[in-house]
Amino acid sequence: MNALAVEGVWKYYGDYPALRDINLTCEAGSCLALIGRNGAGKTTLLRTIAGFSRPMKGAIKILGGSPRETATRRNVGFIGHGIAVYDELSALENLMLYARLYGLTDARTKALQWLTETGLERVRDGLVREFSRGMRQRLAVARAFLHEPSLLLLDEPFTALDDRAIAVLQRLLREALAQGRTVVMSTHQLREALELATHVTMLNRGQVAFDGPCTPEMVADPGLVYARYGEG
Amino acid sequence: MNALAVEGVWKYYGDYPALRDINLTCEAGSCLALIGRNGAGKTTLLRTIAGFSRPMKGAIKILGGSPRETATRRNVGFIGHGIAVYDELSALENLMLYARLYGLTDARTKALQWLTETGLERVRDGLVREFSRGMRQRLAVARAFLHEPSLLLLDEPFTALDDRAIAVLQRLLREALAQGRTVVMSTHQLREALELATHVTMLNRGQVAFDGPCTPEMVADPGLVYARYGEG
Amino acid sequence: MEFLRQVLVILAKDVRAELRTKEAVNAALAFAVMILVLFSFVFDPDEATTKMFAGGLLWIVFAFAGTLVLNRSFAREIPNDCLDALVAAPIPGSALFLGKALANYLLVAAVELVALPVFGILYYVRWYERFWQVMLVLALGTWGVTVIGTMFSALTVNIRLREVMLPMITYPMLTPALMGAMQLTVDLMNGKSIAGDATVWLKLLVGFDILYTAASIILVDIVLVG
Amino acid sequence: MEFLRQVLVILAKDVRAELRTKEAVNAALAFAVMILVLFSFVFDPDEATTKMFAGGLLWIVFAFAGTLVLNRSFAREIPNDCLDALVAAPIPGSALFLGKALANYLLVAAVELVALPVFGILYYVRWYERFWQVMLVLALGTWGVTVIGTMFSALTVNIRLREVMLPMITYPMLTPALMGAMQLTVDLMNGKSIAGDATVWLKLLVGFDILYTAASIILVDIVLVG
Amino acid sequence: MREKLLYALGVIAFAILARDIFIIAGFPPEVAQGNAFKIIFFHVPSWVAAGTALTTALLSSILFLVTKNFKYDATAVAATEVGVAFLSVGLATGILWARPIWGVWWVWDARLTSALILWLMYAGYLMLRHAVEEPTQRANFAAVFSILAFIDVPIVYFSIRWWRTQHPAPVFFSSGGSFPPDWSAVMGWNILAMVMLACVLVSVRLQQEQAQREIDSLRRLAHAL
Ligand code: HEM
Ligand SMILES: Nc1ncnc2c1ncn2[C@@H]1O[C@H](COP(=O)(O)OP(=O)(O)OP(=O)(O)O)[C@@H](O)[C@H]1O
Ligand SMILES: Nc1ncnc2c1ncn2[C@@H]1O[C@H](COP(=O)(O)OP(=O)(O)OP(=O)(O)O)[C@@H](O)[C@H]1O
Ligand SMILES: [Mg+2]
Ligand SMILES: [Mg+2]
Repeated sequence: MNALAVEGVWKYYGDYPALRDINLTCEAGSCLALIGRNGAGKTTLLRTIAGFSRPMKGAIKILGGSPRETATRRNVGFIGHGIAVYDELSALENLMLYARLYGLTDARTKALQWLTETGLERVRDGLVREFSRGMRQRLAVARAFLHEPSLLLLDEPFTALDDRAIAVLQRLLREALAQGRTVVMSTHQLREALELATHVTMLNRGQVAFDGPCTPEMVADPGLVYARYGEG
Repeated sequence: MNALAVEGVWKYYGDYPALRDINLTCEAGSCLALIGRNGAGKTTLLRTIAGFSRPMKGAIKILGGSPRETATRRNVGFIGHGIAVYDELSALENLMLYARLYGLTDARTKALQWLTETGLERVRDGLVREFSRGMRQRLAVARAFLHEPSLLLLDEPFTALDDRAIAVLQRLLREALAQGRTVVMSTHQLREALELATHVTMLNRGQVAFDGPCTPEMVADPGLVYARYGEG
Repeated sequence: MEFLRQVLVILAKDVRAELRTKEAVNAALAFAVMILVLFSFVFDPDEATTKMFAGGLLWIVFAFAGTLVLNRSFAREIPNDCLDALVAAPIPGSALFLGKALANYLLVAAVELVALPVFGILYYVRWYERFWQVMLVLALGTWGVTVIGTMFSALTVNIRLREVMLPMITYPMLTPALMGAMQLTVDLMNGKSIAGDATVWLKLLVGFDILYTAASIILVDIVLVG
Repeated sequence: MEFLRQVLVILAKDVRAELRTKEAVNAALAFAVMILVLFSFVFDPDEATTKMFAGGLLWIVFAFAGTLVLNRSFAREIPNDCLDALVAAPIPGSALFLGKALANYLLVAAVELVALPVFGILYYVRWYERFWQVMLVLALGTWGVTVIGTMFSALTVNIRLREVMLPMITYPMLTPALMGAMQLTVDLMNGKSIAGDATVWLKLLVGFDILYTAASIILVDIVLVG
Repeated sequence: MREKLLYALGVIAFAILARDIFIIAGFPPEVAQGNAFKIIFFHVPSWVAAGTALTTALLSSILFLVTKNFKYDATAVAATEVGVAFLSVGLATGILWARPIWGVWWVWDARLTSALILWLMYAGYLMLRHAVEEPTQRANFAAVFSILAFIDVPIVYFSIRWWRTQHPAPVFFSSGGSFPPDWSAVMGWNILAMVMLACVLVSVRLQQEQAQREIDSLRRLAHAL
């Protein structure tokens, strides 16, 4: 069974087709790098997969279920452009809140564990309002991993992270993949992403322009896919 | 005369010293890459230089004047974490608004010119609310360059930009430097930044940990400064 | 059980975020006093006629203070896209809705309970004479205001038209509940018990609350995921 | 000249941004109409006593509805850190302030002008009999509300509890202006011209406007850049 | 040295107040109001003290904006806090008096209402300070607000002259006064004592504020190391 299957998905904003007949599949344990120029439709696709908006046509299956089923949602972790943590709560409170929402039994332990993983244990009682941009992004990472989802949907997860935090995130992703969990991420930091990716999908104006395994060639020259399959 | 001089600047958030005795100078025509781990104080420093908050101690001189003088402000361009454009206005309206605020005589021409430079002419009448993240960042770049400032303060300007937009921004910066304008930028995308930088300053917990010219060594291995002068 | 726990988690989060600073209550109190002062310029609270509608006045104050709280309810989720995370979490929309509605209820009720004695002193109203009946009307009326306010706060948070739609729909829809509450309160504060004709208003209020609560719980899932 | 141009740029931007969504204006309007309707149920608008305070009521409604518009004035600059760009632009704080104040003035005045006929109908008030005098009072009173509201919107834009703090500190300071406007309006709507004793109130209103406009223009730079 | 002086002033103020209480207790009950009228000997002085404190606050706020010296910011807070305290006393004594005389706790006349608004406004000042974290910003905002708020002070003072009020007409500084001279003397002493008390309180708060500032900067230094 595929961890993720996107079947003929169309999505319009008003008249503008942001996604045009997208077909994708991801096996469990694979890492899909979703690339494409600004405005290609990466964010739209990820948000549609996560179930924040319904596709106009087509269907999305996550672990065999629809994105909006409770069972599915429990198994999905999402990082979007916004970091989805509360400015008025501390880092620890934020994580504990989400742990409780996901019904984890040991909310506090889990929260502390992920604060340590992401290097935020020093500021765990600091309000998020006082965090720098990178610290916020780290917290968003912690939030997405907290409930150990089997599908991770990450929209530009490396943004604002320093080299060390990028290394940590890469390690976390590698561990997740090794455990058979699935990762779909969009990014413009190709170098960091292609190191992990098993598959690459390139969108171009809402259409799939390239879809295939990630080859060593691509890792060596991250610009390759754009050069070869981009609009030029 | 230095384009920018930061003299013994301290800045506290409550008890926490976000900047400790920062000393910096930039000659006209140089490009300073401000690097440092998450929470090092890059954003704080840039905002203090831009005059959004006053330093607790120390002084800042921009082109010989204080940051809050009108003459100085006319010569400074800033890109922050927020993009500082209005969601409810179109790209063109936003740029024209800023052109008028800066008293440019040919607001519309200038605005159109910069939309073309940043590859947004196709969506010039689209509301910013409908833009993808990268398109917003492009617009922020256009906004900052619009009035041809002689000092550019850029906080992670490469964020969310695709490879082509990064190339454009690099070209724009190179042109600006060639015209004798000065650039100070913070970033975690060291590769992109170091290609341009003439100087590198590394902050570590609010202190200057390294300050020197950008050597070919560094460009070849962007991790070098961290490895050599970082806390380990 | 699970459902209840989820409701409580949301409730606790909202109340905590709001009360992070204790000044919220102080500010609400000062605010209520200020409105009462403003009204005193309009009608002379000394006069007997004022007593006839002081109860109505009270509900206007509540509606206004309530709007302040309710406007923030889902708007609070906007800045960092927190709503996404809530919608993505494995909890039913109804739990989210009830949690938020209850949090709003607590906050609005707190403001009201503080404002009530102040109102009594400044407008010479013996509101405590029929204490439990007043509390009943307060509880019912406030729930009506809260449930509608919360629902529309949710309805309009996604679409850009947030603050357009919210008031345009909410306020007219609130009118029956507010009317009922006003009529009852005026009667109670003029020493009449809820009896006879007045029970119609009470029934209206109860019916309103039940109807809109049920409708909201059923519809909220559609509202939250476009 | 340059200054005037800058004021106009800000003014145009704010009005345009607001009219794209009509968030605040619609809210204000709906709120104003709801309160007027509710009140018309509470007291009998036929009665002579009602006429005595209808003018005062009107100003309460204006003040509340105005707050909804004013609340958004500087808050609009928050989402994308737009305030940074305005503060960084080479325009004086006073131009920014005046531009925003004028934009708010237009919006609030628009809401009031729509609410006024509604009020007239619901309360059987012949507000149009002394049309120009009513307009004068409206213009002066609204400017008072706007200038203070805008100033405090700037003051509270970055602080916690903005929504609660703003009305809390605005209304007390507004009271003299509101009082004056209320008195004059009540008189006018009861068929009395502004003459004799009433000119004192007019003077109060004018003095208030001038005083606070001047104070705000002098002080706003400190508020915006600290 | 300064502290000793302060304590001395405080003790003197209390001594005067104690003496006056003793004297006032000896005054015969007034014809119309009975013993209740005696509260005026505390009512009026507390308003005078509040006015003094708030004027100090205004002046130090202006000085702060001009000099950007945080010493003046500290003075402004201290004075406002004390001012609010005396405003509260003024309101409380007024209410206590009103109850037996008018039969109700509160009436809506210009004097009482404007005094209540004044109180709300300065309470707002204190809350505004709490809500702003950045010290420079806090001081700036507070100073601006203080200047805008002070405009209400003269309105309170003149309200009984401008409008017909239930509140008793002015007795002092006006021609229609009918206060016996020995009562006036006692009143004068009481006013002096209250103002002295206000000064002492402001100084104490100011010292606290400065100590706090020093502790803060020490702590900051510790954090910076
Ligand atoms: C809460 C209620 C009250 C408030 C807020 C209040 C306020 C004030 C204020 C601000 C002053 C001093 C300003 C000035 O000297 O003009 C004052 C003075 C005075 N108050 Fe009150 N008052 C209240 C209640 C009363 C009551 C109930 C009475 C007596 C029935 C009273 C009698 C006086 C008198 C005789 C003065 C001295 C007037 C003068 O010499 O100017 N007050 N009050
Ligand atoms: N408003 C604030 N209140 C309190 N502390 C703050 C505030 N803003 C920033 N800080 C703290 O100041 C330090 C520096 O923050 P700053 O945003 O300058 O870091 P940065 O170098 O830009 O980091 P990043 O690379 O993550 O953007 C951080 O430790 C942060 O926690
Ligand atoms: N709310 C919206 N209304 C209208 N059009 C929209 C909206 N959101 C996105 N779009 C349009 O849909 C297209 C795809 O946007 P999307 O955000 O998915 O791009 P993206 O691939 O994530 O780009 P980026 O790399 O810049 O983040 C863009 O052309 C954008 O203008
Ligand atoms: Mg995107
Ligand atoms: Mg930063």
